[in-house]
Amino acid sequence: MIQNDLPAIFRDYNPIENKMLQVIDNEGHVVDQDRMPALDDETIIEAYKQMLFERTADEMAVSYQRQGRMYTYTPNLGQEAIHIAAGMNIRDDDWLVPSFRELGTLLSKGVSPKEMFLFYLGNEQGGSFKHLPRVLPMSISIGTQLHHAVGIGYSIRYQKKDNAVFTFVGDGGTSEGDFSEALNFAGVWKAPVVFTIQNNQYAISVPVNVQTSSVNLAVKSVAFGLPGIKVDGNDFFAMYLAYKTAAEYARSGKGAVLIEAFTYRRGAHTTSDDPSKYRNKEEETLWGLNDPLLRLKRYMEVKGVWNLDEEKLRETYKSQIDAQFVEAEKAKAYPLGDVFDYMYTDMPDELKRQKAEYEQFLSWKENRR
Amino acid sequence: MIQNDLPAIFRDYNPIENKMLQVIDNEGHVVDQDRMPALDDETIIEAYKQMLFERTADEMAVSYQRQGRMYTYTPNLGQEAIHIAAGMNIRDDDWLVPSFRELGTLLSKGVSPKEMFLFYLGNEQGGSFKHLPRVLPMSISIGTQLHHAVGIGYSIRYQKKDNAVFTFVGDGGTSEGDFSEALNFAGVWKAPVVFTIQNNQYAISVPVNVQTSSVNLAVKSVAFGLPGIKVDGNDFFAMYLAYKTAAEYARSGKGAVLIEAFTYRRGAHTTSDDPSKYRNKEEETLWGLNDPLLRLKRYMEVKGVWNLDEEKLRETYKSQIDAQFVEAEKAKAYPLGDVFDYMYTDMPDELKRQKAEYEQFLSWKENRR
Amino acid sequence: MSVMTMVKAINDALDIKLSEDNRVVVYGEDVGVEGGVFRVTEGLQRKHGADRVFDSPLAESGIVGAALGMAVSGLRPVVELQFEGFTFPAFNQIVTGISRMQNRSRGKFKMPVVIRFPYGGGVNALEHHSDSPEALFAHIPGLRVVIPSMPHDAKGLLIAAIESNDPVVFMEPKRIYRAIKQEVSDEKFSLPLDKARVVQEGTDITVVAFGAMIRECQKAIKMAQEAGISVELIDLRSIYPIDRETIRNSVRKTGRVIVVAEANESFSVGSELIAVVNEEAFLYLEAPPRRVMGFDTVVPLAQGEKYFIISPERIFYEIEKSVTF
Amino acid sequence: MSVMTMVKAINDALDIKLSEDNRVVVYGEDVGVEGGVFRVTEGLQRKHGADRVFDSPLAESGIVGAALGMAVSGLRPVVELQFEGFTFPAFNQIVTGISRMQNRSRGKFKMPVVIRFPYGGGVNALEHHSDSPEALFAHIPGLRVVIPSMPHDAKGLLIAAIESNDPVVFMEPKRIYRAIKQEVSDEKFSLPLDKARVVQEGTDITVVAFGAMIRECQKAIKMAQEAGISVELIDLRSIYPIDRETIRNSVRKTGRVIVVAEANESFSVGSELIAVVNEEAFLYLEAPPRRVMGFDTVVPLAQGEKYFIISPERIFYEIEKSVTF
Ligand SMILES: Cc1ncc(C[n+]2csc(CCOP(=O)(O)OP(=O)(O)O)c2C)c(N)n1
Ligand SMILES: Cc1ncc(C[n+]2csc(CCOP(=O)(O)OP(=O)(O)O)c2C)c(N)n1
Ligand SMILES: [Mg+2]
Ligand SMILES: [Mg+2]
Repeated sequence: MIQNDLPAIFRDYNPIENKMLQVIDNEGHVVDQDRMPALDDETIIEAYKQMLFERTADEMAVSYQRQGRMYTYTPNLGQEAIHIAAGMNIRDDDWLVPSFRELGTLLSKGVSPKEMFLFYLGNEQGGSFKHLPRVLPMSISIGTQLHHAVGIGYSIRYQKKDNAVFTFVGDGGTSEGDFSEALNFAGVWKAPVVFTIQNNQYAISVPVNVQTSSVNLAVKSVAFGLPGIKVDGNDFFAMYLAYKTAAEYARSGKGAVLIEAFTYRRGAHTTSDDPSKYRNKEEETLWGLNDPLLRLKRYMEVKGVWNLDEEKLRETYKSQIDAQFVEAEKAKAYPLGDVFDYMYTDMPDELKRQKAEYEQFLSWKENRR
Repeated sequence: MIQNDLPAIFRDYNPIENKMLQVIDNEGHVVDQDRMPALDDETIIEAYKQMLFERTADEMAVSYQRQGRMYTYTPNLGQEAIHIAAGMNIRDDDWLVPSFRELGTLLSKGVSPKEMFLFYLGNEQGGSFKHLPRVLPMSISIGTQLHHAVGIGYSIRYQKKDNAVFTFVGDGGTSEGDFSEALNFAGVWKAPVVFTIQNNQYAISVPVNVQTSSVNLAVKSVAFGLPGIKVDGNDFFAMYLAYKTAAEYARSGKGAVLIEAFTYRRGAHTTSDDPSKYRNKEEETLWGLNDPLLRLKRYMEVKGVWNLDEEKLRETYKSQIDAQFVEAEKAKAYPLGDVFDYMYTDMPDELKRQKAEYEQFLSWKENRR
Repeated sequence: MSVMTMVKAINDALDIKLSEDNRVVVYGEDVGVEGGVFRVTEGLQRKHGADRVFDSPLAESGIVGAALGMAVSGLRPVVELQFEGFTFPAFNQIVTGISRMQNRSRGKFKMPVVIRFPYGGGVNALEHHSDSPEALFAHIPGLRVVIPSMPHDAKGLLIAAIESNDPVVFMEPKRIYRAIKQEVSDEKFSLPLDKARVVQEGTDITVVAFGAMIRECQKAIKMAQEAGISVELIDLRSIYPIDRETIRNSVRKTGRVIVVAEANESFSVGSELIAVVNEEAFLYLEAPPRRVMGFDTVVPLAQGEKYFIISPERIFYEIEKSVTF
Repeated sequence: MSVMTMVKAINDALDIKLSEDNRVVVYGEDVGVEGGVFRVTEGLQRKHGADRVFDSPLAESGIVGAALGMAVSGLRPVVELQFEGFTFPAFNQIVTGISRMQNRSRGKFKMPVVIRFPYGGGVNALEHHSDSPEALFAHIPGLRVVIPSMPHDAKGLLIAAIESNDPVVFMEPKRIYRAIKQEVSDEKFSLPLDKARVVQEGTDITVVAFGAMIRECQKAIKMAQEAGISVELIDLRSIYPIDRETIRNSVRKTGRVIVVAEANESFSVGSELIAVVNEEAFLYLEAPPRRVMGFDTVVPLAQGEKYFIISPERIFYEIEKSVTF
């Protein structure tokens, strides 16, 4: 049942038919000129820069962790087109409800590398994104964030605003009950939510065909009466078009949209993970040819607008990012108050008592020395 | 993506197209002769009798409750075709994992009215169906039973048996995360489960269009790669065909099936509920014309095989059922041991202590008199 | 002043807050057209509109999870879960979301969410309709857990809960939803969310209880009075945090204490109160503090519930045992 | 005998049961090909086949719910939930299904289900990877809750858990997964599911602990010894039911007791143990029983965890306070 007032891409890429929206191919050639978003060259270059910045920050995070300077980290390698296309379509008055693998989107919305590093250095201050009132902290408990996005969507409708909520989940996350419940609520409430499934083919070691027998993930939208679309997640232009269309649809009050971004987690699940245990090199190599930065760069080369000195740019980014990491490392000590102060708006006496008793212990300890 | 090895009804009634399988119409005329199951007249009469027995028992349960002789009860009025069609297709070595509104299926599988009454008289012995090793107790926590059915399905495959599991959920229950998770697991594990959604249009007071925006409920199967079909739940023959086909499909190792049985809860949600608060008489009257017993009876009249003295039959059933109710009322007192004895296979000392302390209190109380 | 049942008092609190604060929304299963299966939200949808009082799909995790989103974006949701036994599908959203978002966001987001539900036994109900899971919520850091024992408190506590920026689990003893009537002010008023109430002063023993057990304790206290025992009765009202001061003052005075509650005994509010009493009044104790609680079993169906339910007689039995220890 | 870590001991227990009983199946997220994120199930799929050791979709409610179905139909599922913080999506299936099916069916169906998961702090982890939710499970009637503190016990208790017809929540202290090595028999052996163990005898004070805290307590006891204090250390092992006899005998002897556990303090295993001690040894108590536990806060991320974690020094501090009371 395809509604007639749906934007064309949702009609033309009905997920039941298992088609995938693509604008450029692996060589950077345009395969669907009609769908090419009207972006000027500068914007495209800016997009590439943001993707490169994300990739650089991500690689450095992995290496800080390897050096033992940071705790477990979740790499983003290969998923940058999704992140930046989203970031460029999220207005400042829109909402962002992340999962845990959208580094580029967060950076693009104003989160600093320092904050991210501080979080992965084990300090909640880093993950609170305090200066961004419409960005939620990352969500570790898989799928739970989708309901949060729907609730925000309800508020937006209730307050008669025209914003959209962007939220993310992985292919594995689609198996959680919360995924289906949230899409269902969004359908009934016509909540202005743009749901993205980052289908990076794996949930840790588990491939997507062990997650579900559905023909693709976008088709899950059918169960909840939402428009859905499968998009080449390594094709910046396809992702851009999908987000632009979806955001307009949501903002205009028509309701929620499900986007499956078909991509590949080129790195490990986290820095504690070893993908060689569950997948082979050929597969990794094959997907490498389809890398989102590579493809966007080739497009610019083909079009003749490529003018960046990538190595130099990377070096600049590296030193910026390293400076931020060093700042995060030097951040002031974690005070005892940070454990207690944010649990409640009005701290209960019980917590005051526990804190005071602990302080007594600390002073006993001090005196023993 | 319709697989080609699917039985014809699943291909011809693809839920995406929102068609509904029907064999007879409201007047009892056959509308699809090709699909009429090959049942001899006796079997059809037997089916009608079972439906009538269910209806009689159900009405009497409501009236016992009204008389204050029984606690809250959940009526089944209007859903009998589903229940008996299922019951007739569940083999003794198949499994039945009920929800809480399948009286006829339970009776058909060997549960006695006495057991049902004992349960609604507030005694767990009634709800345990002890003599039926493959029938689970009713499930009050909505949706949870679907996972249990899938787990049994896994066992069946693991043990290389050819049984099917029949399980039920309401239209409201499709909103619970467990519904989607269970269908998803069933899809991945190819579990031989026949899922029935009894879409009786309401979840207590909430109509189905507040539950979901999907075009129908059968279509939710698409999200999990299962075949699904919407069936006229008040048409005994359509339900029979659907169950026969689904059970064969499941038993042959092809996996799970989702059946939406489109019906109407003609009675109240429970005896504590007053439907006039949320729906109107016209609607109720309209659905009355579509009553499953009426339709099956008309079919038999049209065909000239109707030979029952319904009033007499009803009287016979009534006295049988009343005898069972009286037996249930007279069942022996509920011993203290029944509270403790079944919690664990090996009762922990902690429970022994609590029981002993309570017995001390009881003897103190006895002595005070 | 009007004579109100607890159902009416809660309805009144919701009505007042819906009227004065358009950030308040009320939703859950059957709360709109139907007015709730216990009629607690009766008339509210008609009065305040279907965007403020409404039915949700049947999914508790979604109900609670969406409330988090509403709360961060400027609303003050009050959600109803239909029975205590159906809070568990929402448990993950409560534990990993609602209770932690203030801390996770370092206070950037407040959590003005109230999660209401009826709980407790004594109504001849089906399985999952007679439980008392307060300890499960009280163990979760970041939540407040409140239980009223009478219409007046229900109104004042619920108004305070809706006005709190902390998430509040508001448990309603269904057994006394309509069984107790009381004069309650028609005006808006609120009660502190962390204060117990001394229901009755006494000198020989302290009885700590809450919810539907208060009434049962009062009956037991009559029996005790006849036996010449002077009982101090404390209505806890706030399960988390516990009002240590009120407990301390009472037990230091009486030297004896029993906790009366319907829940399964082990790892319960009874356990916690005994720990608190030991920490606050150890040297004053003249008899072992005792729990008078449900067994560690499923609450039996109607025919077996007589054993499980705490009778005034059993409370009196324990009072006497403690006093004669 | 082999020197084993706890990871190896658990793997060994699973391997033995998989080998001798083809009703046993092991599944969960990443337990198959990957062998578990902590490598606890490493090699088991290769050895026992993918229908006996396998990856499930990412849905904890489904994992646990399916186990109920498997158990009623003749299998003995051992499921892994990836971390304690991800047990909550399964909470409804545990509470309303697994823990109650024996009672609901009046014993027609047994519930030979083991739910294993790593828990606890001290590993510099992300949120939801450092919690200690044992009290939540121990309050649910119908479950057994077991926590080993060393490889030997892990093996013996897990074998007993798999052989039990009662559902067992088997919590594994991830902090000592590989930190403690011990000689463990390669043979099959099992330990009772309801018996505490006296780790070390002493006369001045009883310390009750379990899991990763045993090692910390042993360090504290060294400090106490130097201060001339004789400590009796009890490893609870079974959180539900609690072995009252061992606790009673010890506290009646020492007259003093502290409970050491990582969990949030309120409504915890500490509370329960204090209640038990009051019931079992009230007249023998010479100092108030104390809880040495986590704050009622979220476990902080790595930089703040130093405050939350129970150090040997803090245990010693409380031992000394109690002994000098
Ligand atoms: C509720 C829950 N269960 C389990 C986990 C542990 N876990 C963390 S990431 C992950 C896999 C997620 O896969 P996917 O959803 O595909 O996202 P990806 O990691 O590929 O981005 C798992 C199982 C979790 N964080 N939350
Ligand atoms: C998890 C859960 N939530 C809420 C309830 C309360 N409840 C009992 S029946 C019901 C409505 C069920 O509607 P539906 O699934 O359509 O089944 P029907 O009653 O129509 O047969 C509700 C909300 C419950 N039993 N379980
Ligand atoms: Mg993935
Ligand atoms: Mg219904």
